[in-house]
Amino acid sequence: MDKMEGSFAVEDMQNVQINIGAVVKEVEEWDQPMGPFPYPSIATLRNWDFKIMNRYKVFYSPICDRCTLCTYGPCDLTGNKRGACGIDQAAQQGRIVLIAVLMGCTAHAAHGRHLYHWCLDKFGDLPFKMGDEILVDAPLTRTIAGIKPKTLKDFGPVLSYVEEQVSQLLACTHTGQEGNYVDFESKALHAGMLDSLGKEVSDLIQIVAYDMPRGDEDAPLVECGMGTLDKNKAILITYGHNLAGSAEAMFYAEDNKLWDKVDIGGVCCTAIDNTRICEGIGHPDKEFNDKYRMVGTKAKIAGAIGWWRKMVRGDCMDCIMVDEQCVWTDAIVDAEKYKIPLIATNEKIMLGLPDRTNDPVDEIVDDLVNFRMPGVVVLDPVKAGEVGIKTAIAVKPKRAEIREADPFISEEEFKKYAESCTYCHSCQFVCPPHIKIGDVVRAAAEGNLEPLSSTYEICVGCRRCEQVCPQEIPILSLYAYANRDYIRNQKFKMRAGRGPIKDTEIRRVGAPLVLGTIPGVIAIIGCGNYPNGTKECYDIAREFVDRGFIVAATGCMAMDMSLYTDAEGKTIWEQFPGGFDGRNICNVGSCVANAHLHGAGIKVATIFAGRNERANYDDIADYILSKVGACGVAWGAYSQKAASIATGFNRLGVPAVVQSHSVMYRRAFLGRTDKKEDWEIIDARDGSKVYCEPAPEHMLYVAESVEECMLMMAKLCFRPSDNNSGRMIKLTHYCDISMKYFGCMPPDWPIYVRHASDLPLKWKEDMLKELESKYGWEIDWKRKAIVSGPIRKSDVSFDPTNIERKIRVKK
Amino acid sequence: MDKMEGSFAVEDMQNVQINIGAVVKEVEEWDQPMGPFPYPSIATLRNWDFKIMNRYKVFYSPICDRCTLCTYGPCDLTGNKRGACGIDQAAQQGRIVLIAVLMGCTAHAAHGRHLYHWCLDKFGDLPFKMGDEILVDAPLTRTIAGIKPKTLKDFGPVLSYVEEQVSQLLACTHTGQEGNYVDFESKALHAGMLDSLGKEVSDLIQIVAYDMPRGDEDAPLVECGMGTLDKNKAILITYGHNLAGSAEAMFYAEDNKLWDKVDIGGVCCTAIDNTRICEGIGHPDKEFNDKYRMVGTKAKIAGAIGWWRKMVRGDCMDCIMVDEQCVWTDAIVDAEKYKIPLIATNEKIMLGLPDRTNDPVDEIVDDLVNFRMPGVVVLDPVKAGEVGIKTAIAVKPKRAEIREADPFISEEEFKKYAESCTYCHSCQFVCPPHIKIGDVVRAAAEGNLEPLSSTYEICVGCRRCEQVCPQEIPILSLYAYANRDYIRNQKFKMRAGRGPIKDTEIRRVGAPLVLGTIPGVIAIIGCGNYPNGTKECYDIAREFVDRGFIVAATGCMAMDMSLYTDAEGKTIWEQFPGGFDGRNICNVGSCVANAHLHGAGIKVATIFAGRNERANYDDIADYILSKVGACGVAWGAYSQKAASIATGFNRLGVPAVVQSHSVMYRRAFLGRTDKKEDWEIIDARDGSKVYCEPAPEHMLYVAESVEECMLMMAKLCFRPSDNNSGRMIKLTHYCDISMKYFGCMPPDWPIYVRHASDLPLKWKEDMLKELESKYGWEIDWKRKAIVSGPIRKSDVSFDPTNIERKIRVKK
Amino acid sequence: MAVDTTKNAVPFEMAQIPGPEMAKAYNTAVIGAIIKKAKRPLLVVGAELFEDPVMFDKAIAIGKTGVPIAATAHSIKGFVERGYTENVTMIGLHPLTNYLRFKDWQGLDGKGQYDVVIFTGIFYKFASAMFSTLKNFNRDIKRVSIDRYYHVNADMTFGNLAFDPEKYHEAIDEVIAKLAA
Amino acid sequence: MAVDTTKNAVPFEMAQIPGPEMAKAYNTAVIGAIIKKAKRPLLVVGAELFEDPVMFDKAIAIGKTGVPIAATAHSIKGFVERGYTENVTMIGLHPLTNYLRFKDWQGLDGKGQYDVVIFTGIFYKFASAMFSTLKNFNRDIKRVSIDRYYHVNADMTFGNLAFDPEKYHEAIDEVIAKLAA
Repeated sequence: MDKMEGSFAVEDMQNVQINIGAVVKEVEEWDQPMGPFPYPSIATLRNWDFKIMNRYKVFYSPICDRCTLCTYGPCDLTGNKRGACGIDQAAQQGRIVLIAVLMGCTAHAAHGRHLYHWCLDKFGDLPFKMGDEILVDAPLTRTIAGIKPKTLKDFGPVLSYVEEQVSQLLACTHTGQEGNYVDFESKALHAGMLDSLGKEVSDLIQIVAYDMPRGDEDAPLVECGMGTLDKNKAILITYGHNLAGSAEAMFYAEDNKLWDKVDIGGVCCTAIDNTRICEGIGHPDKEFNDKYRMVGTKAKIAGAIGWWRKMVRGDCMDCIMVDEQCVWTDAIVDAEKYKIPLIATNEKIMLGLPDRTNDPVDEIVDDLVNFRMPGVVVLDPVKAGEVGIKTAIAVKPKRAEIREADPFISEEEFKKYAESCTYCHSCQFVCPPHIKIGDVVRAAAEGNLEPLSSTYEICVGCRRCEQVCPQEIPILSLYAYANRDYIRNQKFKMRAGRGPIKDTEIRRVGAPLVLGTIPGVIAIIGCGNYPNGTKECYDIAREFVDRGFIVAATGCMAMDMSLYTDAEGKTIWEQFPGGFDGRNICNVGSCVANAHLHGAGIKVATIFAGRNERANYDDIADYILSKVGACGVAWGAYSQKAASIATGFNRLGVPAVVQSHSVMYRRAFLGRTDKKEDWEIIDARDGSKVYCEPAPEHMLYVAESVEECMLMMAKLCFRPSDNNSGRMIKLTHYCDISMKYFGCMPPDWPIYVRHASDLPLKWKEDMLKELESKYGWEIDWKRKAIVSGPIRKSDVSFDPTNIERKIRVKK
Repeated sequence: MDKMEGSFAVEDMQNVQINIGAVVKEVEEWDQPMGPFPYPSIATLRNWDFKIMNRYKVFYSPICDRCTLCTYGPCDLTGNKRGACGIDQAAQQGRIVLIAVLMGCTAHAAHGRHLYHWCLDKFGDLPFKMGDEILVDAPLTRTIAGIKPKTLKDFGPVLSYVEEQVSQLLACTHTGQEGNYVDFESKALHAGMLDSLGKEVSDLIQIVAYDMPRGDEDAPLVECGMGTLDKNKAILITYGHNLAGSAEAMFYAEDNKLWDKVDIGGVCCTAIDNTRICEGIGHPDKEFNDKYRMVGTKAKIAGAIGWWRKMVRGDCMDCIMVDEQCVWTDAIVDAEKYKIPLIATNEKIMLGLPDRTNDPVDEIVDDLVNFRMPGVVVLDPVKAGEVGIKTAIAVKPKRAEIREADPFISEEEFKKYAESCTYCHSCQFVCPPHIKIGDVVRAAAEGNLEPLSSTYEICVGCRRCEQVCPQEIPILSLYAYANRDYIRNQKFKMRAGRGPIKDTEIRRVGAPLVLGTIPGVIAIIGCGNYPNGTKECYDIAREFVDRGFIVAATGCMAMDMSLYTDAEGKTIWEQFPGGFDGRNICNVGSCVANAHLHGAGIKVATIFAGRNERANYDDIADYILSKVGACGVAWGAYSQKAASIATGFNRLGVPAVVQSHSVMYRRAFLGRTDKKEDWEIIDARDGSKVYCEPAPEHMLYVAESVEECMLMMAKLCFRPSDNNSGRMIKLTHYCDISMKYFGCMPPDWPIYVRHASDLPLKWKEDMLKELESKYGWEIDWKRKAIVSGPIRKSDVSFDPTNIERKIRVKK
Repeated sequence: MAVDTTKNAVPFEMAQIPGPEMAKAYNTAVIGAIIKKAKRPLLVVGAELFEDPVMFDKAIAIGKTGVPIAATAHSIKGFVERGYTENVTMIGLHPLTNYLRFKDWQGLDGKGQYDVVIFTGIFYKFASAMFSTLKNFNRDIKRVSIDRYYHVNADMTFGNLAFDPEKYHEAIDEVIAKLAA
Repeated sequence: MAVDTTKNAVPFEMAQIPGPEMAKAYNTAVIGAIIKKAKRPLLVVGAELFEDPVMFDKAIAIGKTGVPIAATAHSIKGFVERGYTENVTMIGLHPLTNYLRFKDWQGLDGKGQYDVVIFTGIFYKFASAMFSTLKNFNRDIKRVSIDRYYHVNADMTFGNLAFDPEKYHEAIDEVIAKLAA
């Protein structure tokens, strides 16, 4: 449906004005009939959710055994007890999961809603065009809402839909509403899907409004790292996820030719989005386009959220603009302590600061520069941008005058603090990545700074150690002192976020992906935290891109993996091309951009396989689950957004692997290979039921070590649709990773063997022997063929599905 | 603004259809100009919130010292520690409060949204008319949205606004968003306001669609109590808050003349709403109107939520329909155990049951009646209603055949269980109202059932005692056994919910309320739980209605107070008339109907004082805070909805008193009378600042005993606008309640004295003496006048406000 | 022999487990000594005293040792009836705690903030929450419970004596003796 | 003299306070006895063994007493390198716990569900959460930690020995001795 809005007068009606809500014309460009489930409600896709959960058991690890949500509480739910409202432990965990997923979902959707209002204010309604190479241009919107947006305003009803559903879902967490964990999880899956939709809308709006790259595999390489911030200039740090204010700061710097006086460094996703501005196919507003072409490349990526407190202690900023999401809430405490004026630019984060939105810029700047208040709220992005730049430039000399403004400690202080450690281990008791802080500090006292250097990246800057230290040692400041040179030299290149996957790329990789000859898509999403997430992001990416997988990154992990280079000094972005293809690594964009990875899955179904995506979510998800070997990883995700992201991937049939501390999310989806009946799949050709190998085996999996993570990801790329060559390639990587890191073959490799040609060439002989001797399979040694043994036989035309209505010939 | 929707064809445009979004005409009926704040966003009313919080300090009682919301956690926030994200204990408590208020807000708004869709489906769009006596017909909608709805569809954008804001607010609870408790509370106040709006919309929609009473002080008296359910018929219990399915069951019974075979009893707010159906001024659909006139009086009110498990054990039902909100989640466990088929009729509560919405009625009934499944989901209200009635009637004889279906235990079982008690006190350790269960059971074993009777109403049926009993004594079943006769005879009358307050009533009480000669409005809202909430609801109501206050009740407390009679056997509803006036008690309706109490406050400002309410929230709230002596009480509220309700009252300037266990809400707003500067109020006449007495002293207050509650409510009705006569009346009640229950005068009575004519006549002499001797005031004994001493002097034309823009003459 | 008030130190309402910092149970000698050496102690009593009226007399005995009493809810009535209102102030527990949490409050007598507060006879959940407020927001005040329950959010408390009224009364008497000594 | 493994029984990560039911710390004799008398014990070891490789040898020593070993993460490598794979199975801790929580699982050897699981060398938070899963959803299995941390969600655990490796090793040796006896 194609919509336009406007208004016209009607002569005969007095005192009447007609607002045209929507001019609806039958659209020639989209001949897809409406699918079964436009704008699905809570119960609409429940059957699909139940299919997922029948196979992938809902697994809970309660972090708190009590419920404290209503006034009957606290109720002890340990074991099989029920709360006063009747809720049991499983349902309570599901309820907490639903709340968390909704928190994540609204973080994204509310971000999109803010951009929607702001971009319409700033630019007016703009045509929604993704360029000639992206005709399937809003895959989640099409699949879920059943509409094909033509202008930015068309996303309005999509956001309203998300908001209405969120309200319905949050209501369900009220005491005395939903009471069964399976329905809580179905609702969480619904919220996860809404999250993916909200992300897509958010990113598409900003791509169009700010002319960001539209699927550009050659998006520019931009500067990344604390060392890229030029301390000869004033440094304005823009921190958060919503570029509105930050972009205005950039435009102000550009308009007033201030780039020689100020550096703008981004932290967290705002960093990524800053560096995407005006690098696309051209903005519809020609003046805007001419003025700001490639302005994004002038912004620097200061770093991921895990580095925030390191930047503060590393004296990397003169002024802070915060927007929304993922902003450590003690930023204002540090801002005050170190005399770094802070400007809050979004209603979501106001930190108790005075709202100065309606005051003149210069008055605000004057108050900030003279430290009359540690920070202000300025909700108008244009004004905030100007205040930010002016304050940064004006405060820099003032800060230099004041010793306390410099968070670096002196050598004497360093020694004094290090020596004051009593080795009480209070710090180590609370350190998330379990750094042996006592030993590290003791070494420092003895003049050995190496431990402070080698654990610097591992430290997540949570500040728990400092808080519990009875000697009040500013441990993060010890770290900053010992890593001064590293901070100064942390200069790397990262590829700017490219945006959606192009239709042409999908055409190229569709068949190899479904058949398995490209062994999988590795989606690296979210943030990389402890233990050792930063470095391990790089290790994971490198492992899989080297092996010919398609590797796609978004968000903080894309930044984190930029901090490492090969022998030639090249970052991973310089080592490999940026396409959506095997042996490529692409940076899709900020966290909201990871919707394009959902989109890529949908596009395989629609572009390669010719499925109708329109309002046809479960069919598409079923296709992806059965045929698209993709696996997400969030190697150190900390937030509720990560919960909603993973849940959104799961509903679409994409499994995800997360790190140990992700047990805090409480819920996983794990398969049971000992239950044959769980793995029954329908053959869409005739409706017959086939017991399949568990491919993929799990939907949401916590790995204990990066080695286990890599092995599991390789395994979770198996799909029933793999042809023999594809399965052989996947098995090769699976076994190879196991040999490399585990020293042995994985014990379950035989269950993935359907035919001798599935076997990796290099182990084929040995494997056949083992299948015969250890597993009792019948082998025809003459033909090197398997006669009997596999769970199912290899069948190239097997058309796996989990949805009855996909059966083509009814039995 | 007046809106209509439709569509027409345009000849010259091929293949085009124009949908008219909104035909906007200037509306003659509403000449109010648009106020300053239509559809306020998060930051819009922040200044007002800060004014409230500067006077009424945000007070937290953490129930859990830890945060477990992100993967850095658990973080210990005890004392002055911060979490890994930087959050401190106060902000974390504010965050939990915001989440709770949003849970409550969405419970109401999502209810309204469901009714909106359903009523438009069932009835089509209907004119929104509240009758001739209610011209200010949607006061919260007008005040917040700035619109004047003309049809049900006009509430669509209002709901969308609530949903958009909810999404923004929930996003703020994400880790790394808002970080200051004051802003969390400002957001919670915003959510509380949205809650009030959602409630208004919900109730107005159902009033119009189901033709409920529109401000009818003579609304019918309906039957209330477990004993009203006729055990000679099949008993269908409809349980929850949303009448959609339940109403259809009633219509089905009416259409098929089945009332002699089935009794429909409601639990919780659905009970109240059932009994309001078709008792209004007439439904616009004449056929519907003729058919179902007064059908509401045929439904029975089984009881409040606190009675649910007592009803189950009391064998009060053959079939259960649950809808949404406040439905104990183990209802399905009991349903299965006691063979009571359960039909879930709303997406919000599906309990893991099979969705049978698309199956034929008779197949569903057959499965239920033969206990093939304990329950089903039927989301079509019409079908659900038919299934409910048919199942109840058909299952009744089947249930009679099966012994286990009867939850009553036998005399032998009773004795055996009672005697098995080892007096270990495990039960008493977990009993919310601290019933000495061990003693009660021991007495029962000795043949004395009196303790089981006298504590029956106090028991909240939480079932904790049974769960921890090592002897597995079914304590609730002992209660049911011992109270068989009481259950059978629990038959009372309650007044059906009357809906909004009429303009004429406001005209009558406006002046006396503002001047204080009607000493206040006592709003009894929510549910009455432990300790001893049920009986104390009645005590509170009775105390204040006897004293000439306006008493208004909604929700479960209205039901609970119906369970007591005076010496003549009359319930409170039969003792007093149902108007909104002194010495009246009105039942406004179900929980969503308590929006009409906000509405009454707004209407005093607009009808009596002539203020413009349109998009003018803070002005109206300021008026109410300064001039309308009203106080809410939720004497045993358990839910997040109660949190949002109270918060919504608070933002509008109405204080509330809650019970001890409401400390679980974690947050209160408490004034400090030792801080003179907190009580500075502007005189709108000239902008001068006046130190006032603390009136009202608190905004949200936890009382330890019902005696304290009553004293505090009397005190919280003081307002700066009281004239001498009004202040004297209020002081009389305040001191009188104190003498009655505390045995002495309240120590702070002097701070409310501005002039000798403020003094209660009966103590005037003594009080003057005490003011002189104890407080050092100067008294002119000849004139019996106060010369000096009071905080401020009495001034009849004082025009108190807290908002600068209300100053009429700038100094 | 002294009553052992340190036993059964688990929260009276089982699920009241706030976090890492939880009260320790002490015997009457230690608790008595802490109150005795307080510069500005305040005894806070609630409406549960009506359920065990002898406790009014014991509270009065404590009052007579010089410890001022805040009578919350309507408990003032019990003192009025016994003719003891010397150093007893009627005040709600909620506003009282609100005053206590601010360092600048000058006390019921205007002479300064308190250093030790002693709770007894207050509805368990309410008292526990008020202790939590002080535990988190004003750590200068020592929180002592001499109620019959283990009070998790106190600094110092008895274990649960709720099911042995005699022993509980005896324990209180020991505290009084210590104060009076 | 036996190592006192009951001291310092507070959660290793301070804020891990799940609720009313928390582990008790036991000495090595009791823990050894519980494992020894188990019908179907399972030792679960994780990747932290690589940080203290001697623990592989001790795990093998336990394995040799007949207790089968689940090697989670990539810890199997340590066993392979030491040539001991007799009764060691490579499996992720997450799927292992998922199997353990179902009463109908037949074990790694197909012979039936386990009755005692013993954790060591697993990232604290992960192990704690998996104990929580079993604590809440399969209470038939006894949860024993012989790791160097107090494990709040276990049934039986050591107190914190994390900062005294020698004492910890000694404690493990005592458990082994008890098993081998």
